[in-house]
Amino acid sequence: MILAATSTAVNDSGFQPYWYLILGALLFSIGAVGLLVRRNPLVMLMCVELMLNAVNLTFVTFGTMLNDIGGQVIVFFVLVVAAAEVVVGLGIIVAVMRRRPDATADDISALRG
Amino acid sequence: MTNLLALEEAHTAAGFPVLAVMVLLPLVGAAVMALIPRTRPDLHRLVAIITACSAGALTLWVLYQFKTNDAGFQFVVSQTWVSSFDIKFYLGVDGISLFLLVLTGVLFPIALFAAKPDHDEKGYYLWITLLMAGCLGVFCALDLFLFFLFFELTIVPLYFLIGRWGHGRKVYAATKFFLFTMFGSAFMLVSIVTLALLAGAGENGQTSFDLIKIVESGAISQNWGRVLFCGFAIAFMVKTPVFPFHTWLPDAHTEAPTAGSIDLAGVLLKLGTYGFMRYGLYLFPEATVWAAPVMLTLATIGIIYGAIVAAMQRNLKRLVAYSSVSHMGFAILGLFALTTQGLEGSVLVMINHGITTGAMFILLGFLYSRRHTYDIASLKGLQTVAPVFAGLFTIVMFSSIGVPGLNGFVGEFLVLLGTFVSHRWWAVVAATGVILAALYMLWAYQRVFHGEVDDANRDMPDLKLTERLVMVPLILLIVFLGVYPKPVLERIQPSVERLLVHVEAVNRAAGHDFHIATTEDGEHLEPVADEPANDGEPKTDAEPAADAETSGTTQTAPEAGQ
Amino acid sequence: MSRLYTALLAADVAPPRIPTPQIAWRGLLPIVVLLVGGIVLLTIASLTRKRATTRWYAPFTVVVALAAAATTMPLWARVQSWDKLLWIDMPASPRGPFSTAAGAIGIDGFGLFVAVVVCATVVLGALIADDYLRREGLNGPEFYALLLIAASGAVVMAMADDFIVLFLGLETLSIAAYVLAAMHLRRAQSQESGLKYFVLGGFSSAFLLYGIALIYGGTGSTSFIGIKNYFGTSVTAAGASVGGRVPVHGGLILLGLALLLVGLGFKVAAVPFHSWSPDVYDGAPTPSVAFMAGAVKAGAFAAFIRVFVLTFPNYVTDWRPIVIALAVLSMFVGSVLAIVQTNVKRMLAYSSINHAGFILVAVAASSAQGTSAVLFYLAAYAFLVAGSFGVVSLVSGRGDSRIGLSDYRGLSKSNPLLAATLVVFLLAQAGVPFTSGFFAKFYVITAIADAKIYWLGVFAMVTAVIAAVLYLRVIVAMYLTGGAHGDETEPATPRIHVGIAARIALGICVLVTLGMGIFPETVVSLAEHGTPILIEPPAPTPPPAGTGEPSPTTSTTQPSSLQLQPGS
Amino acid sequence: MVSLVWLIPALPLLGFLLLLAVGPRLGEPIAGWLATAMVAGSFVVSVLAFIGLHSQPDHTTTFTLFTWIPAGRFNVDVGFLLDPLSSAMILFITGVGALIHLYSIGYMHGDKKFSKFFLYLNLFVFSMLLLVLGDNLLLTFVGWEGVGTCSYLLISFWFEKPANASAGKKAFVTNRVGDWGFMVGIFITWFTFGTIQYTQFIPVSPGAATTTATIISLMLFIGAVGKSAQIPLYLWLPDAMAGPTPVSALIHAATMVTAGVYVMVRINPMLHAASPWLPTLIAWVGVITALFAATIAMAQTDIKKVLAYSTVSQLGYMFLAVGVGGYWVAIFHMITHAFFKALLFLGAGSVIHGMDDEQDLRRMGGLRKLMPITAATFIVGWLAIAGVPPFSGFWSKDEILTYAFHQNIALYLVGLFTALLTAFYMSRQVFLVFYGKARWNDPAEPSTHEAHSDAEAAAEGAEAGAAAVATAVDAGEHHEIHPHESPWTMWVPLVVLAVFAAIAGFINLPFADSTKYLENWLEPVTGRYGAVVDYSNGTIVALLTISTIVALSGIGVAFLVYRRRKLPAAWFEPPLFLQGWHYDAAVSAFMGGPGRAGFNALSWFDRTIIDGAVNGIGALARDTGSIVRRTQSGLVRTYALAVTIGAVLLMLFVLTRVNW
Repeated sequence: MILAATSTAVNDSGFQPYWYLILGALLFSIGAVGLLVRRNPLVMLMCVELMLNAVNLTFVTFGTMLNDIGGQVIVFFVLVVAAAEVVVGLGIIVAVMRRRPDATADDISALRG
Repeated sequence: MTNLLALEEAHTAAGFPVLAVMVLLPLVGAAVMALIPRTRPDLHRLVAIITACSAGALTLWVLYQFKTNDAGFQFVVSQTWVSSFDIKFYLGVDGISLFLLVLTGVLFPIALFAAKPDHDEKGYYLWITLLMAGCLGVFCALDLFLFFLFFELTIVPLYFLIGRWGHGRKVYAATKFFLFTMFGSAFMLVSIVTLALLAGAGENGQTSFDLIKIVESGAISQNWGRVLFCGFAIAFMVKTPVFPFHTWLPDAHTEAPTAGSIDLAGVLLKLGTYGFMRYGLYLFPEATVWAAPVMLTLATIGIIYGAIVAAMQRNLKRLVAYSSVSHMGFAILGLFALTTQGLEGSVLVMINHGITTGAMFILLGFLYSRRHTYDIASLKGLQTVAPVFAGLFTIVMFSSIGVPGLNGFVGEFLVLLGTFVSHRWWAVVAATGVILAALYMLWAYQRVFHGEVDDANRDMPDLKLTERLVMVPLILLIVFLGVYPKPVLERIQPSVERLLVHVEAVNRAAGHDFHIATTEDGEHLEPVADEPANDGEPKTDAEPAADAETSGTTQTAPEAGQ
Repeated sequence: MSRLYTALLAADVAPPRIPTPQIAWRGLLPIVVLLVGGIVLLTIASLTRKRATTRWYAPFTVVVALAAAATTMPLWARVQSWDKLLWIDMPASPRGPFSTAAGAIGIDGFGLFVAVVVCATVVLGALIADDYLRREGLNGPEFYALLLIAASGAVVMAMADDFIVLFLGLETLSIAAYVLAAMHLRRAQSQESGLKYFVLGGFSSAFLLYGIALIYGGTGSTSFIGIKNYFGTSVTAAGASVGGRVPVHGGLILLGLALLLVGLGFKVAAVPFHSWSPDVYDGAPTPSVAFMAGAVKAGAFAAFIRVFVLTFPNYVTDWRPIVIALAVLSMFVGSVLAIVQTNVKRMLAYSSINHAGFILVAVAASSAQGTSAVLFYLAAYAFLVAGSFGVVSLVSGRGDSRIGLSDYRGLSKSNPLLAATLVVFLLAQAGVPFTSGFFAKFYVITAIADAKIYWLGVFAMVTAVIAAVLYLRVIVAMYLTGGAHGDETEPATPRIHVGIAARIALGICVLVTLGMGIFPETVVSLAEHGTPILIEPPAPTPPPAGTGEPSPTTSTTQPSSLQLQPGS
Repeated sequence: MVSLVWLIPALPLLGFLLLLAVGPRLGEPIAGWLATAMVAGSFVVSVLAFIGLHSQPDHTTTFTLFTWIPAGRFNVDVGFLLDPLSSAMILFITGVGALIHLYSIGYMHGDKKFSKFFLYLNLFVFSMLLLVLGDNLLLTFVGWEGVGTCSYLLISFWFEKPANASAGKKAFVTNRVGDWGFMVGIFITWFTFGTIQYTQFIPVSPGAATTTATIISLMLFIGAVGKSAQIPLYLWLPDAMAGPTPVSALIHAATMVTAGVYVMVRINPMLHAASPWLPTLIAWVGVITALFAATIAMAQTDIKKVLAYSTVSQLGYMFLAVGVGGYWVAIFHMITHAFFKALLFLGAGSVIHGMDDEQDLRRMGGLRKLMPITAATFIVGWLAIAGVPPFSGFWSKDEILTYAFHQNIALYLVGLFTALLTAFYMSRQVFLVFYGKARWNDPAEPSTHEAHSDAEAAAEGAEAGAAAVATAVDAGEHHEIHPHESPWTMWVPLVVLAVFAAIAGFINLPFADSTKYLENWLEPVTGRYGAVVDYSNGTIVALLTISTIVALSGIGVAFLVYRRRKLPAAWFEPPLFLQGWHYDAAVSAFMGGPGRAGFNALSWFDRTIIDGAVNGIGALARDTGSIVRRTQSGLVRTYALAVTIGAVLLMLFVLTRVNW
């Protein structure tokens, strides 16, 4: 149904925009599931990044569909934030790993209850 | 603090704001004590006694200045506190609260004289003074928010008093007390807020907590009234305590230190019944009538149940605690009888129970300080070794049993009388409580004081002079109120009458054919059809009998039948 | 190469002007002061030798925070359009709330109130941290700098009028908070908590962001005002009724709202998004907790109000059930789990979940009343929690080792004053009269009763009773056991030295707690004036492609195309 | 003179207060004399008031002191009603009371609580006078409870003995059962008439609806049954003998126990208005009690127990009189009974005193010579109660029988038979105590003691019996007993009472209206609704002879059994009688068994169910906590899962809200 409406807004070459939306949703879900299933903190961090970028894709797509530059501007902010997160995240992970080199996310459960 | 004191200055122009001073004095005292180092117990005791006594003196002054035939609120102090909620520092006294104030003012100093803490004097006296402030506040607050504040305020000091200076499972008892009462208050808070919103015609939270304003606004619909009444009732039933909600009381009493027990039994239990009278009857007359049968039934159960369970107790304090359940049952009974006699009796029962049980606990305190036990089994033949103690105990006991000539009787009799007028069967059943009262009290007395004294109790000293002096005022009150309750009753009456008129009017307005029961309903219990031939005796009340038969039944039906 | 040159030449000939929105810097002062303060602190500290400056970090932080708070005063005066602030006359115009940065940041009473609360948490956090860091040998300015930066983030959240700004503020706050949690290098728990907080935080903010994206897709704008305009509702205070046009009932917007709730719910630690908070509160350095509990909640709830109550009032029927559900769960789980804890920090963590539930109740009221209630509660809670954790950090001793309930046995004997202080905070949290906690709860109940959701009020109070058990347990440990008389053992706690900074902090907390309880009037009126408002940005120079706010054409035509049509 | 009426109760009260203040300091015997003087004083005043009353219209006057309980329409004064009935009663109350006070000075000699005894005694007299003089039901009730309280205090005066303590408690509680009825009676009265003042509601009470009148009367009757020890509530009276003998004489023979009769007579118009089954019930309760108690008295071995049961029996006669409408007769018998029963008790007391606290009939005998005055006076009392003309008992009892005969022949026959038994058991007592060989140094046989020791309602039964045995035993074994005559303070009252017991009958001789002084005097109170018996003198004489014969034959049989040993005593004292038809035992068994079990069950319910529920809720919360706690596993991924699930649920929820 989006197709019907948006076909005018977007040129016919290439995919229909909602494919990008769906792709974004998929990537987001993959990231989320990845975080749930993987134990390695680093990989989990990457999953978070994946989710953020999925959102970026969504933003861009919407921006295009709405023919509004804002959508793309947001992406830059998000990238910066993501970068900052990575920095801090890596810092923390390194700190943890230095204490226990072979620690998985599940091993780090001293705090519970 | 300073600010609130300034508040009084504002009022000194319009007469001395005695109530405000009375309520705030203990707070000041507490503040002073907080500043005194804990290494000076003597000072703390001094300050506490001075504070309590002067507050007590103020209550007596109020009693002295009180206008006897004035049904309204007197000594009114009103000062805006939180304007955005229309919360006011609003105090006043009427016949109903007057004597409860005096009771508070009398019992607290006595409690202070009667018992000393064995450790941590600072905290002890601090909390007691705060407790006094709370009680005084509750009895003269005319602003629902203020009332709730004080009502809640009483919980904390008692929690600490029981928890720190009690014995046995004190922590359990204290926690139980705290949570139980707080649970009740939870419902009351919501009810109060809702009420305030309804009264303030709820436009984006415009509220009014002014008791009188709320009543006069008449903003409470029938259904709301009933719902909110239940909200209040839960809190008060827990506090009183009414039958199913009573189990915190025995524990609290048993483990509490003497002063705690005195104040708890003497004053705090009245918060519940007083609340019912001021915030149940006055705010929700319709709901009160609607709920009366249930409350009466619970009260009656409480009277008998409490007495029976009391008889089976092995610990003197527990026994007295359960007897309190029984006695407060009378207070509730008279309250929901909704008759002049019932209400006046109810107030009287509150006062008497305060005095009597207070005295009882003081004596038990003396006993504990000598024998370090409340266990009935380990006490025997005390009357031989401590005749004075036994004698005082006997008097208090008879007052508690309700022997005429002592204070206990007048209240209970009026309650039963008033109840009989409106709900006769409840009264008839409740009256059996007097039998049981004699049973458990005398049995305990026999086990503790009678019989040959055994070695464990042989060298128990009799009361010291100071201890006797502490008892004197209470004994005098017990006798005086039993022989000449008139001064009390005639001050209570106008307020009670006004309250009942209010109840009747509201219920009429709500379209119930409700009326305050009087002897007129009883003039002809029966159709006079089967009038016996009575030797030309002038049939004084035969004529109106015929119609009175029908009206009588219809009139009594709604209450008795509900 | 030559191209560029010609381009430059061309520019030289006719320089094309890149339109930029005016920035009312005065309005941003609180944020700027905090940020700059943090950066300056870092710079100075890294340039000078440690020994010399260590003891000035805390005072400096306090000063900065106070300065930031001070800068809000003229703003407040302007927002409330006072004629004079203290003795200074206010300019006749401009007056009233205003927005800046093209409507991305709104300066209104609400934002300012929260800003002050946040500054207060910074002050308290810094004061409490002073002793703590020295004790733990964590010299260095990082902690304080992070405090300030995080605070700036919180303030940004409170003032944000645009989802992107909101997101940025939230991340600034969170990222700083992650580090604060992991601050303690030598404690494994600290790092564990940091890691957990970080992973889950990132996870949840991804949800949040996705929500933003969907809403952007649904409404074609990320700025609140734009969204409002899009709904065509009259831009007024919270709870404004839906205007002439029927709101777009797009699934995208609803999904977006749901995801926003996930993100914000995580920040306020609402069940079921709460699981991080006990572990983090437990593991993180206590001063950090003292700060986080106050500031993060403040920022997050500010966002809650701004987004849901202010921007999406016409979806209230959709989000209110969710908020209520979260509130109920939080209050219940928080109270019930709290009473089975034996670790004081965890206890307080769960109790904070319970409190979050309470504040959510006020949010659910979705009214001016509710908003004021939230503000009052946040203010009261900031001091309560700071005070509580302040005492905890003093008791817990080196390495945060003594945080078990048994470690508090007989505290009343060894440190009577400290114990008494903690009692005040605990009773206040339990909602005992004449404390801020009671009035806060009362305020919330009023709000929810005003919204006619009475059962929620009753439920809230009942959970409060359950939660009271936990406060009592601590009191019991301090007073009713340990060294009382003869029968108990000696107090478990040694005599504790309380530094001047901590004294000040606790003193402030006690005073405020009691003050707000006995004379709530002032704070209440402030809270009532702290109304959030969406302001039309000063008409921007229309750019070729509108920044942020969409052009009428797009906003009117496009979104309809994004609707999920019925019957598909 | 009538205006002095307030002095009558005031004097004993004054005595009470004085003794309360300085009693112990006064000590023996001053305290005793003070108390005696007070009661004697009020006797004098009573006489004056009595004389003054003749000048009053309708021989009635009221005197209000102050308003006691004003509550709305309920308004009770402390006021006195002096009319023929109350005046007659106060006369013998104060008179006999004064004598017993005097007697007590001697009897209580050497007791360490000497002054306290008179303290209680004065308080009792005060309460009793209040009961009689009170001008409204409530004030009567005050006295009613007051005398009950005093009797409690006096019965358990020697509280060291568990038996005494239990007896006191038993008396009080049993009375309370009756008091319940009395209270309810007051309620209904007020509810019906809007007043409880005798002068106001008594006159109009015949106009009340039958049912109302019946209920009121019934309730007050229940009260009377409790106070006057009728079936089924007579249990406490025999036990009450545990108190000092003067107490038994004053409270449990002469005055308090007659209060029930007084009240029933006081409200006789109400009885009249009640439906007829009620008076019949009262009559039958009375006569059956009389018979029942008499049979028990036949077999008692304790000198005081015999008198106690005879008291119950005589009270039964009085209720019979009330039941058959002979209200003034009830009062008549009450007065004569007061004299001779007080006399008998004091005589018994004197014996016990002389025998060093031995109370067992079988361990006495031949005392005639050792204590002549006591013996002589006791014999007078015996003849009086046995109904031998011309002693007082004969006249009053015969009047009752006459009224019974007039009402219902069956009642008459039972009453007559009871008279026979009365004569028998009293003679038995006299013969065993004063005649025959001295047996007081024989070894005791505790077994019988054991048997009739009164099992207490609650658990104390065993101890009580044991203690009784113990005392009996050491009384028997430790020292030789040397019976001796009592001091003058004790025998003077005996003599005075003996005189009255002999002649009191003459205040009402049935032969001519002119000689019916009492009946005429009481006419204003009892005349109107009382039954009218107008037999010819012939019939009266016939009845008199019959009862005389009965009395003499009873004495004769006893003579054969206990003096001539012609008939075996065992025939006449079967264990069934000795143990009071097992009624007491049965009640005790019930109270100790099912009753106690029920109480225990309730307290169990309180502990386990109600308090259990409270604690259960607490436990529930805690358990929920520790279960939910498991979700807090400490694993990041679990937490993330929680977040995800939450997110999914939220999204699903909102999707349901989309209008597709």
